[in-house]
Amino acid sequence: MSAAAIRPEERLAVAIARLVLDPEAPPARHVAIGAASPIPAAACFLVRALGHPLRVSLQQRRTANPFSEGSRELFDLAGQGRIDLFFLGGGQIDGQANINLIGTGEWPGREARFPGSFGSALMYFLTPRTILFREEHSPRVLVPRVDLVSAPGVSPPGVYRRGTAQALVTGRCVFRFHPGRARFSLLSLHPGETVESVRAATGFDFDIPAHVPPTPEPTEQELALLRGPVREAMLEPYPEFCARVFDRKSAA
Amino acid sequence: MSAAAIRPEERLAVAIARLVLDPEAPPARHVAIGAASPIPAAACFLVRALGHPLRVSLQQRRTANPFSEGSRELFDLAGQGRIDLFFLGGGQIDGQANINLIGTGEWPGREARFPGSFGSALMYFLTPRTILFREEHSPRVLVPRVDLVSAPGVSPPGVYRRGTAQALVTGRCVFRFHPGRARFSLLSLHPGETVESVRAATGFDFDIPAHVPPTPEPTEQELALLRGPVREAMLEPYPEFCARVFDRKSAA
Amino acid sequence: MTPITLEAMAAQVPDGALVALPPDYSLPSSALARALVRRGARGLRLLGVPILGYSADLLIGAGCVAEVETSAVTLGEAGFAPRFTAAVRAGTLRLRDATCPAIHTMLQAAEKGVPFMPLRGLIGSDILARRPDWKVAPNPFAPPGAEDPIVLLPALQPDIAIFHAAMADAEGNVWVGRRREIATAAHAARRALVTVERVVAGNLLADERLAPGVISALYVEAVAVAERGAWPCGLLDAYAPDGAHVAEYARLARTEEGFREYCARYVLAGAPAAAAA
Amino acid sequence: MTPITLEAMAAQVPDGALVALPPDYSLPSSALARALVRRGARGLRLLGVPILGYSADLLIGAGCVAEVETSAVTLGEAGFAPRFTAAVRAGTLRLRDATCPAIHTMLQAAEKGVPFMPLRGLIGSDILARRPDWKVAPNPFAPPGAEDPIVLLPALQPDIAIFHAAMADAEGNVWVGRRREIATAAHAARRALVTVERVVAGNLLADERLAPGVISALYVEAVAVAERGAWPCGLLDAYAPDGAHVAEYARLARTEEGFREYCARYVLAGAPAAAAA
Repeated sequence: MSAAAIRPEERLAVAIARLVLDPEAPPARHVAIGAASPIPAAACFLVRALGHPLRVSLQQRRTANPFSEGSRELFDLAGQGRIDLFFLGGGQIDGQANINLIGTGEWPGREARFPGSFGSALMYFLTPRTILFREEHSPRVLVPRVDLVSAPGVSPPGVYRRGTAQALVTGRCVFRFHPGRARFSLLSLHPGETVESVRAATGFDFDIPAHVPPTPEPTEQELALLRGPVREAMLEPYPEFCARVFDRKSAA
Repeated sequence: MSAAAIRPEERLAVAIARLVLDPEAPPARHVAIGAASPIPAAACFLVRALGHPLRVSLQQRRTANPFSEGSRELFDLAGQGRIDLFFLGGGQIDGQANINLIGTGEWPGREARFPGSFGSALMYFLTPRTILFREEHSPRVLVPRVDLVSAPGVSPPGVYRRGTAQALVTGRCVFRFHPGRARFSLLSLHPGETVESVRAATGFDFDIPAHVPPTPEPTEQELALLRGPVREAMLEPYPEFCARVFDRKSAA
Repeated sequence: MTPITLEAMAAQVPDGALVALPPDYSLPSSALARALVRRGARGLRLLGVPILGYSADLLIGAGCVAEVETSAVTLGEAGFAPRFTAAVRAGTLRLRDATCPAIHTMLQAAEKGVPFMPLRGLIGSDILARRPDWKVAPNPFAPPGAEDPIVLLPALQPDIAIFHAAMADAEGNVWVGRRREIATAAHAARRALVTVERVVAGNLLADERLAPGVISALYVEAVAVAERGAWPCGLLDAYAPDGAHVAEYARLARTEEGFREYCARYVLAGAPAAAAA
Repeated sequence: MTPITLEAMAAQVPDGALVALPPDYSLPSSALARALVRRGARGLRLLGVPILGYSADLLIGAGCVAEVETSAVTLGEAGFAPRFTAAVRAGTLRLRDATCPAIHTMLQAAEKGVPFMPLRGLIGSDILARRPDWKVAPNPFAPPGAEDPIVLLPALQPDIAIFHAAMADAEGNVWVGRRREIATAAHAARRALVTVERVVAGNLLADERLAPGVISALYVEAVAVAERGAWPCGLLDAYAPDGAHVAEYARLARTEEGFREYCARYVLAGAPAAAAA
């Protein structure tokens, strides 16, 4: 198995898994994952496969859905403090980690309308850690200032908030978020990227450390787990993804 | 079937049924009845047997319980305005229709402690009609002023309230309640009672019309229904009562 | 409760009604949505519980909808909801953007008969900024000196909740299983109109195994039988979503003309043959 | 999740804990209450969800309880709860009188992670007058000029929810059927300790028929098998209440001496023979 055979999705899953396991972040015992997030799901299954206890609740799973109180249970769990980590994306994400799932142009999205904010306006506040994830890394998505705020990246003192973004993972790099100064810093570069290429593709300003390492390559063990037990766990909830990334279709 | 054979419980059930059907009261389409209220239940089953559409929900019924949201559903239903009529009792009831299910003497009942207020402090406010029912009619129960208020009989203007007591049914008589002046008036006397005997047994002051009729006797039809379909409907939820009043035990 | 026909049920939804609809993964009555298109409903106000999908996009495309309150409209794997997106850009739809837990909360307030309930989050979002009907107030239980602003959401009572249940019984009780948000919508709404796969004998509330997934007939105004009535969405473990059909819808509905073609083929002709496949 | 023993579970309930208990008609773990008496628990604060019965009276009589918050304590057809009544009159019990929907509301606030929720009613009652922790505030959604005072109840998070479920699965999911107030208590509490009739294979949440009655293992700290663990109370349709036994308890517990006799016979000796009958 050569590094050339590593698919971008595998690399992203491994990068996210390492963020999940970041010993400096609050502990992650329970992660909830939306229906449209196969790469974060693969990352969390990888964390489990690596032997770390992590409860992974997949929302909107048609069979073996972990919830029995309907779709409000996810938000109630977050309210109770029983969800440690959540993933959010955004049609736009800005340098203060504001996310926009509403649309561009004037409200309610007269230029381009996105589907809507889903539960982001609660989850981003009540989850101790949020990992922002968006594969497309372009000035169109990573903007200086989102046109509309579904959920703010930071909140003023006095506003009840349990956590913020931990990081932003894109198809080009990993940014770490610093809530104190409400700015991202470049944490690592995916293969083929440079500080300059990332800067050119990013609409917002961000901090650049003196040395920016490459995003660590998946290890042989991680790849074997991804292509073994993780793929098996992904097959039922994310059949399209497995067919595309793992060349594997469900028997059903 | 002679009038002599009429049991007091049957007379009370019929008296309550007539109050349920009172055309001057707000319509009763759905009545909820507590576990300890077999006579009000018999009254409501009688109303149904007389051909009036009335949904009767028995709380805490072990089988075929009408609720699927647990014990909060009753109160939610009341909040939604989906319960038209409820029955309440009281360790003490006073002349302003205040009820006391807490105890006597100083709070929390240092003289005598009753079980507690259950849901009365919500139901009495949110149900358009409440029929108060207490078989024991004595100065001990019907007091000038309850020692402790589980739920007030009337509320000041501006306090959200959908209804009050319609009437108070006891083993001696029926009182009608007048929320405007927060007083009971004597509506009818059960056999053997006089205005004087009721006055002597009642701790609170009440209005006495010029003519107080006897509580109407159950009709032959009402008795036949009580002893037929009503008894059958009562058998499962109130076996003890059926054994005592109808000399009928469940086969189970 | 005697079942009525789908068309009779559609006739019970007046123009302008505030109608609560579940998302594609939670027992939507696609059959009744199609019947509403056939009846030519107008001015409906849709409430997503908490998001909307195929049914809403169909109703919007057919001109049945004046207003949408929702946390999202999406066709899931098939992507954005094309008629919704087009209507927003055209400015022909009044929109109230929300967030999922806010809709659950507003319905729970109506379910409990309280005028409002608080919710965390939201402060600093453009969702809140665009909702003059929502308030921010200091948490009255905050420690002295702390301001602790919190959002207060008013109770929201839909005129009608519409959904598709796995079964109804002779009493009019319906079974929705673990989709309890649908039960909350039914409790909160003035009345519920329910399509079902089938009607079973007996009383579902008398079966302790089934009772937890039941919505009592207390809340149900009418039941209509619509076999595969969620299609092209799925129904619990009874049938899977028809992803190919939703993708076909998404493709056709990209244009007004394609949408009309879709409706002619799958909606106006009545129950489509594919639905019974 | 590997089941633990009843006695090990009782050891997980620290003295002084705020313990949510269901009433006699709603899956009480009488077995764990007896184990707590045997372990000599002290200073427990009991919360009735929303009322209390046999288990609470037993724990009060055995001196395990410092405080009770409830809407009632009753033995149902067997009458008043004798040890509770005696303790109140003796003044040895701190009591917080409530009303059923207030307890549901406070637990739902904790379930949702909001600091408070409003409730109608209560104004003018001595329940409210004795609850300095409850507030009255103007309804912020009232029409201008209207005062509309409404009660605000703080979220209430029990340390432990204790109940008896019909079954657990290998994952630690437990099935309580339609008794959803127990689910709310489990969601609201920091942790749930659950006795069960039996453990079944597989995953209850994977069965669409059973899932609606499940409390997820997410909320469950430990499971212990206790056959007929609700006895002398009933368990859904599995077994009926043992009214004769409750009446015997009510009769004996009228006196301190009789209560000690009851405990010697039915509690301290471990699982009574009658429980397996």
